[in-house]
Amino acid sequence: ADLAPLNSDTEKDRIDWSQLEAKFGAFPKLPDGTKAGAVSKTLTNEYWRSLGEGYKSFGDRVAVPVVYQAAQSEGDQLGQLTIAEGLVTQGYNVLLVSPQTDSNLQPIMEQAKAANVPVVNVNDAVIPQAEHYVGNVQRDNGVRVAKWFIKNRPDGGKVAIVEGQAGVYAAVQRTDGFKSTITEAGKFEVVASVPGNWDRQTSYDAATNILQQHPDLIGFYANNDGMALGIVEAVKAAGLQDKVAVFGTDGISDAYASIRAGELTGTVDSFPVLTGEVALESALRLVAGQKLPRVVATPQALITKDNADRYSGAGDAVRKALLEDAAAGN
Amino acid sequence: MPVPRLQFEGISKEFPAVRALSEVSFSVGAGEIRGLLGENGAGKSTLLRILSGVYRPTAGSVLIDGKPVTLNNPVAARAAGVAMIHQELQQVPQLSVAQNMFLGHPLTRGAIFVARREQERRAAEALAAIDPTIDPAAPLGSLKVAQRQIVEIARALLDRARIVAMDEPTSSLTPSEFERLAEVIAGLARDGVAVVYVSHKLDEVFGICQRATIMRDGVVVGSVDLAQVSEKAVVSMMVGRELAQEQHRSHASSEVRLSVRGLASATKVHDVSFELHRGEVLGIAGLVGSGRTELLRLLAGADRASSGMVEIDGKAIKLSSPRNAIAAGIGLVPEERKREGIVPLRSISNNMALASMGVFAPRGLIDHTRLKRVAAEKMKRVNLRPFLLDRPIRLFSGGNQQKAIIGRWLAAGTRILLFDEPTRGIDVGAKAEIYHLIEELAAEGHSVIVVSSELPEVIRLADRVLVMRDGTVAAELDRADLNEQAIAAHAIPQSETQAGKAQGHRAGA
Amino acid sequence: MTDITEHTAARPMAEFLHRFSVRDAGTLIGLVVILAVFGALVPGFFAERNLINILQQSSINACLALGMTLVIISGGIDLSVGPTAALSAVISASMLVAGVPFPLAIAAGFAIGLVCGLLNGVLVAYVGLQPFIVTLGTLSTYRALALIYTGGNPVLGLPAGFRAIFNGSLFGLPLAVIIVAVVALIAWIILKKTPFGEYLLAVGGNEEAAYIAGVPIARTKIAAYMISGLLAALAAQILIGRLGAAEPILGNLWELDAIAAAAIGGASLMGGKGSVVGTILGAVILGTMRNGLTLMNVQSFYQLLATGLIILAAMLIDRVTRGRG
Amino acid sequence: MTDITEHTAARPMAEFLHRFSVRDAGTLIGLVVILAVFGALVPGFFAERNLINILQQSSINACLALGMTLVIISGGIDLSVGPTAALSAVISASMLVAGVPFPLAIAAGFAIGLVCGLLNGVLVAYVGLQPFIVTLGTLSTYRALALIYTGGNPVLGLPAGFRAIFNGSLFGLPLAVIIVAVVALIAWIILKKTPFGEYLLAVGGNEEAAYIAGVPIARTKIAAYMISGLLAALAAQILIGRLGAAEPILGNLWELDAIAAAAIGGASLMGGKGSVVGTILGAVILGTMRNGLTLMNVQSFYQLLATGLIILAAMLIDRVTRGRG
Ligand SMILES: Nc1ncnc2c1ncn2[C@@H]1O[C@H](COP(=O)(O)OP(=O)(O)OP(=O)(O)O)[C@@H](O)[C@H]1O
Ligand SMILES: Nc1ncnc2c1ncn2[C@@H]1O[C@H](COP(=O)(O)OP(=O)(O)OP(=O)(O)O)[C@@H](O)[C@H]1O
Ligand SMILES: [Mg+2]
Ligand SMILES: [Mg+2]
Repeated sequence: ADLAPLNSDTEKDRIDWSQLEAKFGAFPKLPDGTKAGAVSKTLTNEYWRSLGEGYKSFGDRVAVPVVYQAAQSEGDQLGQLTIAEGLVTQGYNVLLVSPQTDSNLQPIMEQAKAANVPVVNVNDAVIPQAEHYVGNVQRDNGVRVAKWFIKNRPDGGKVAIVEGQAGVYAAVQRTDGFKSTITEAGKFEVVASVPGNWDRQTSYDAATNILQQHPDLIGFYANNDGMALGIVEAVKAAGLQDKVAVFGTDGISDAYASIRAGELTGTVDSFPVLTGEVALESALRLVAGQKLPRVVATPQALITKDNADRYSGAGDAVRKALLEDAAAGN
Repeated sequence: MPVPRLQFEGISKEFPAVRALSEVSFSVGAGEIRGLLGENGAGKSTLLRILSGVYRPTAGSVLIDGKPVTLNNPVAARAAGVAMIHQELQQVPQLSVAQNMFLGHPLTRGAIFVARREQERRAAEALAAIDPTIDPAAPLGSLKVAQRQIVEIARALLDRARIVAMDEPTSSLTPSEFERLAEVIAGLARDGVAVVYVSHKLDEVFGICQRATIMRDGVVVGSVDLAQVSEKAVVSMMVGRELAQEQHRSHASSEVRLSVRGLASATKVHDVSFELHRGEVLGIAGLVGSGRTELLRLLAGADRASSGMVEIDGKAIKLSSPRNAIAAGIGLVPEERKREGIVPLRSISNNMALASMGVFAPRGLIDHTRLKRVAAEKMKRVNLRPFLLDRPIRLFSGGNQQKAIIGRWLAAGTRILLFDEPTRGIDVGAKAEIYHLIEELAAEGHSVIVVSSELPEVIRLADRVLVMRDGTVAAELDRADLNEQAIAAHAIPQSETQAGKAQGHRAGA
Repeated sequence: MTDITEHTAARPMAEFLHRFSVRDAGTLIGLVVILAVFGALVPGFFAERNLINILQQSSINACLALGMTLVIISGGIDLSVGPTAALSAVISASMLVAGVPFPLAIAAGFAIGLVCGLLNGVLVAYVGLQPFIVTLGTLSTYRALALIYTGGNPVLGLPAGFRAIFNGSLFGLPLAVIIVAVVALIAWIILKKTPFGEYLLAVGGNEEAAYIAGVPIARTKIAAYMISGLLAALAAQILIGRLGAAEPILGNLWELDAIAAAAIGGASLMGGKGSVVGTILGAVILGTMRNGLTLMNVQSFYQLLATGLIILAAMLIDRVTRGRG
Repeated sequence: MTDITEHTAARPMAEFLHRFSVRDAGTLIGLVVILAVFGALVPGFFAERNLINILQQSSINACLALGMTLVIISGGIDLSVGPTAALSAVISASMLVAGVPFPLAIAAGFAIGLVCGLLNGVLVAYVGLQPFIVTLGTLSTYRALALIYTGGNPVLGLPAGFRAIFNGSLFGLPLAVIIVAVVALIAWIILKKTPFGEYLLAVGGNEEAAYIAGVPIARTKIAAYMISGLLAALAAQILIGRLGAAEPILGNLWELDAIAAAAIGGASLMGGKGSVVGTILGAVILGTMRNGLTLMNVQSFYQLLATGLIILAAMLIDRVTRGRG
C-alpha cells in the first residue's frame, strides 16, 4: 500500500512524545545484539551534535550501541547518501536519518525496506515516503516567535527576518511560519527578509544594513542561533540593544549564554538531546515490533531570560519540565 | 699557452630517448669570438644551456679560467661570469623593457625598492649601442620581435660577464642591426670576454669569428680557423656531405591562381594588389615593419581585411577566418613558430594533421593508421630529425618544428602556401632542403609566397618579387631585374636611402 | 639509416604509452594503494556488493568529471555544473509530474543542460571572458533560476516508470554505472579518435597556433561547455531517478568534486592536457575513499581531514610515479 | 633624433597609464554605474553612514582578495583562504579566552596563517603540484583541523579589549577599513616598487624566462601564498573582533568572493596580470551590491540571481571599456 507523502507538520497519525510510555508501555526487551545506525546532517552545528548525544545517552541506558555519522558539510547531499548506504550494508537493525534535503536519502528507504530495516526520519527535512518521523514542527518555530512579538509588542512595528540557506526546508518553513503569523496580526510590518546563509558574518552585515535603513526596527527573527548571535553583535554595534529584540532558533548553548547575559532576547529550543532520546526510543520500539503512529512529535519551547533556567538543567530536569508543559497542554 | 677562459670537458647530455650531446670538449680563450655551428638538433643550444645553468650535464664538466665550476642553476652561472642570450626569447611580456633586463638582479634603493629610474637609465645605455629608439619604460609585450631580440642582447651586456654565449642572437635582426651588434661583440672581445656565437647565418660567423667549432649529432666534428677554410667546406663538415649549389628554376605558368585587388587592413596594409600564378614563387621583401607579416595574415584569414577583394581561380572568396582560407587552399607557415605554429604538448603527427583533420576523419573517426602513414611520408620528405613521430613537438629543435609545420600544409593539400620567414633559425642543410621543397611544390603546381628579410633567400627562390614599404607595394621586380641593390632601393623610404646605401652586400631590410 | 631502425624499435613502446599513459598508470597505482589500505582495514570491503556500491556512488561524479575534463583540456573550467544539473532536474521533474511523456521530459532536461553550457561557452569564446569568472557568475544565476522556478520547493512524486529508466540494473550492474561507462567510452573516443578531440587539445595547448591551423576555436570551446552542460543534465537525470525527487538545491559543490577527479586523473588546469581514463580513476578514488571512511565509521571531521589529505596524497603519489616535469 | 623627442613626449602618458591603468578605469566605471543604479533606487543609499557601511562590509573580502591577487599574479590560486582564516581565528580566540595576552594571541593567529600559506606554497613550488588542487586539498584539511580543534563549537567570550583593537573607529572610519587600506597601500608598493613585486609578475607571466633570469621561483611563489595566508589570518582577526566569537566554520566560500573581486579587478587567472587598485574596486563592487540588494529587500532567490548577473555584467562592462584582447 502506498503511503501518502508525509507532511510532518500536519500528519494526523501522530502522537506526542510524552504519551509514548502511557500508550505503548514500558520500554520493551530487544533482540540480542541490536545496534542502531544514525546519520546526521553535519556535525559543524551544535544542534546536530546534541542530537547525537541524545542517541548516545538513550543507547547507553538500554545498552544498544549507536553509530553516529554525518556528512562532511551541510549541503553535501550525495556524501550523506553514501554514508547512509554504507550503514544499510553493514547490517544495523534500525536507521535514524536526518536528511540534508527532502529527497537525498530517498534511495535508502527502498534499500532499507529490502533489507527489512526500519528507518526513522529524525527532524528537519522530511522524506515523503518516510514511515516514521520523529521531530518537531518546523513552522512552529517561527510561529512561536511571532506570537511573542504579538504579545509583548502590542503596538506593533517593523520586524526583519534573516533566513537560512535559500531553499532549505527548515529555513522555508520557519520563515513562513513567522511571516504569516505576524502579518496576520496586522500591526507589524516585515520590512526585510534577506538571506543569511546560516552564516554569522553574512547575518551581521545584513542586520547592519537593515538597521541603518530602519533605525526604528523593533525585532529580528533569525532561522538559527548562529545567525541570531551575529545579529546581536550588529545590534550592539548600532547601539540599539535596548530597542531591538533578537530571536534565534535551535537553543544551542551559546544562545542560552547570550540570553542570560541579556543580549539575545530569545530562541526557540527544540531540545535536540531530548529529541535524540525520543527518536532512538521510538526506533527501538519499532525494532521490538511495536506499531507506532507515523509521527512522534517532540517538544519545543520559546526560551527567554525569564524561563531559561527552567529548560537548561541536566537532562532529566528538562524532561520533567517539558512533561509538565505537555500535561499543561502547550 | 695561457689557460683558456672557457673549457668544456667531455660534456654529455641525455634526454629521455635522445642523446643530445656526447663527449663534447673544446675551449675558448679570453678575448676570442668562437663560432659554434651545426645543423638543427646538433646540440648547440643544449650545450649553451648547460653553460648557462639551465640544464645539468649527464657527464663532463665546465672549467672557467681553468677552474671547474658547478653550474646548477642560472644564478650560479651568472655568478660564475656567464651571460647568455637564449634562442627562444626569454622575456616577460607584462614587464617593462628595463624590468626585463634587470630581472633577477634588480637595482634597488635602500635594498627595498626597485630603482626604476636608475634601471631605465642603465638599460637605455646598454640599448643605445644597438637600437637607441627602444624605450626602456615600454612594456616588453608592445615590442616587435626584432626589438625584443635586441633587448635580450642588451640584457646580456649589462652583466659585464667573462663569458657571453649568444644562441642565434640575430635571427630576427636586420643587417644594419647586425653591424652594430658586431661592433659590440668586437668591443667585448677587446675587453677579454670569451664569446660563443651560434648562428645559422654563415656570413655573420665568417664576419666576426676567428675560429668556429662544428657539431653534428651531438659530437664535435672539428674546430676550424675561419680564415683558412671556405664556407663550402664548413657546410660539408656540418651536414656530413657536399651540398650541391642549386640554381633557381622557374615553374611559373601563365594561369592566374590568386588575384588580390586593393587589399587593406585597418592598421598596416594599404591598397595592395598583385597576382600570383600557378607554379609561381612570389617573394615579398621589405624592411621589418613594412607590413609583410600583416599582409600574409590577411591572406591566411587570420586578420580581417578592411577592404579589397581576393579571387582564387577567378572566383571571389571571403577570407574571414583561417578556416575559410584553408578551405580555399591557402595555408600560412607563421613567423613566430612557438607562439603561432606549434601545439607544444602534441606529437609531430598530430601537429602535422591539425589542419586536415577532416581529411583524416572521413567518417567522423580519425583513421590513425592513415594519419601515421601520411605523417611518416611527409616527415620523411621534409627530413625530420630525430624521426620520432609520436614525440611531443616541443622537444624538437626549432628547425624540425618548422619542418612539421610545413608538413602540415603538404598534408592538407594546400595549393597556395604562404611562408613568413621560412628559414628563420634554420640551418644551412635544412635551409637547402626547404628551398628545394619550395621549388618542388611550385613544380607540382602550387603557388607560393615567401616573405623573407634575407635578400639572398628571396633572390634564390623568387620568380618575381614585391617590395613593400609602409604597408604598400613599392615595386614589383621581375626575375631579370632581381638584385639586392634594387630591392633595397625600393624598400628603404627615400629620406633614409643615403644611409642605407652604405650597407653593402645584404642591404636588405 | 640508424635513425630508421631506432625509431621502429621505439614504436611499440610509444604505441603502448599512447594507449595507457604513464600518467594513468600513476593514478591507477594511487587507486590500488587506497583499495589495499581499506581492504586491509575494513572487513567486507571487497564484497561484490560493496564494490558495486562504490561504482554506483562514483558514477554521478564521474559523469560530471568527464565533461569537466573536456572543458579543462580546452583551457577552461566549469564551476556551474551543480546549478546546471539542478535547473535541468527541476524542469524535467516538473514536466514529468505534469504528465509529459518521459522522452520529452528527459529531452527537455538535456536541452536545459545544453543551453546552460551554450551560454557559458558563448561568454567564454565569443565575448572573451575568463572561464572561471563566467561560470562563477552562472553558478549563482542558474541556481537562482532553479530556486525561482520551484519557489525553493522540491519537486516530488516522479513516476515509477521514469525512475526505472535510470535506476535499474543490467547484468548485476546498476544502470547508472553502465550509462556512465558508455559515456566514458564515448568521451574516450571523442578525445582520441575524433577531430574534435584533437581540436580540444590544440585549443587548450596553444590557442593562437590552433587558430592559424584552421581550428574553429569558438565552436570547439562552446562544444566543450555544452558537453559539460549535457553531462550535468545526465547526472541530474540519474540522480532524480535515484531519489525520486528533484530539488533546486541539488548539486551543491559538485564542481569541486568533479575538478578534483579530473585533476587527480592528470588534467592540467592550464589546458591542453587531460585523460578520460585518468578522470574515471580519479572519480573512483574519491568514491572509494568516501565509502571506505564511512565503513570504518570515521567521524565526519576526520573524514573531511582524510578527504583533504587523500587529494594531496593522490597528487603526490602521481608526482612521484611520474617524475618531475 | 625625432625618435628621441617622440619617446620622451610619450613618457608622461605612459607613466600615467602605468599608475592608473585603463583596466582600472573600466572597473571604476563599473562601480560608478552600480552606485548610480542603487542611488537612484534606494533612498538614503548615499548617506555617509551607509557608504561607511559598504566599506566596512567590503573590508574583509578586500583583505583576502589582496592576498589572492598576489597569488593569482604569480600564476596560482588559493582556495584555502576561508579555512585558513577559520583555523587562525579559533586558535587566536581560544588563546584569548584562556587569558593569553593580546599581542601573543594575535601573533599566534598570524603565525597560523603563515604556516598554512607556507604549506600551500611548498606543495606548489617545490613539489610542483597544481595550485588549484593543492589548495582544494588544504581547503578540506585546514577546515577539518579547525573543526577538530574546537570539536565544532564556536569559541565565545572574547575579551572586550581585544575586540576594541579591530572594532574601533578613527576619524569616523572603522578601524577595519583603515587597516585594510594600509594593507592595500603596502600591497601596491610591493607590487609596483619592490623586486618581489616584479618577481611575482615575472613568475606568473613567464616562469621559464623568470627562472633563466635568476628569479627565485620557489621563494617567490611561497611568499605569495604566505602573504595570502597572513591576510586570511588578518581578516579572521577583524571578523572575530567584530562578531565577538570565532567559529570553526567561519569563512565558508570566502575564496569565491575573493577570486571574484580579483577577477573583476582585472587579475587574470592565467597569471602575470592583476592590480591592487582593481581588486579593491572589485571588492567594493561586490560589497555595494550586497548592501544595495539588502536595502532594497530583494528576496533571497533574486539576490542570488542579481549576484550572478552582476558578476557577469561587471566583466562585460570591463570587456567593453577595454576593448577586445
Ligand atoms: N628538453 C628536451 N627534452 C628532450 N630532448 C631535447 C630537449 N631539448 C633538446 N632536445 C633534443 O636535443 C637535441 C639537440 O637540440 P638543440 O636544441 O641543442 O639543437 P640545436 O643545435 O640548438 O638546434 P637548432 O639549430 O635548431 O637550434 C635535439 O634532438 C632535440 O630534439
Ligand atoms: N606587437 C606589436 N605592437 C605594436 N606594433 C606592432 C606590433 N607588431 C607589429 N607592429 C607594427 O605593425 C607593423 C607591421 O608589422 P609586420 O610584422 O606586419 O611587419 P613585417 O614587414 O612582417 O616585419 P617583420 O619582418 O618583422 O615580420 C610594424 O610597423 C610594427 O610597428
Ligand atoms: Mg638551438
Ligand atoms: Mg613579419
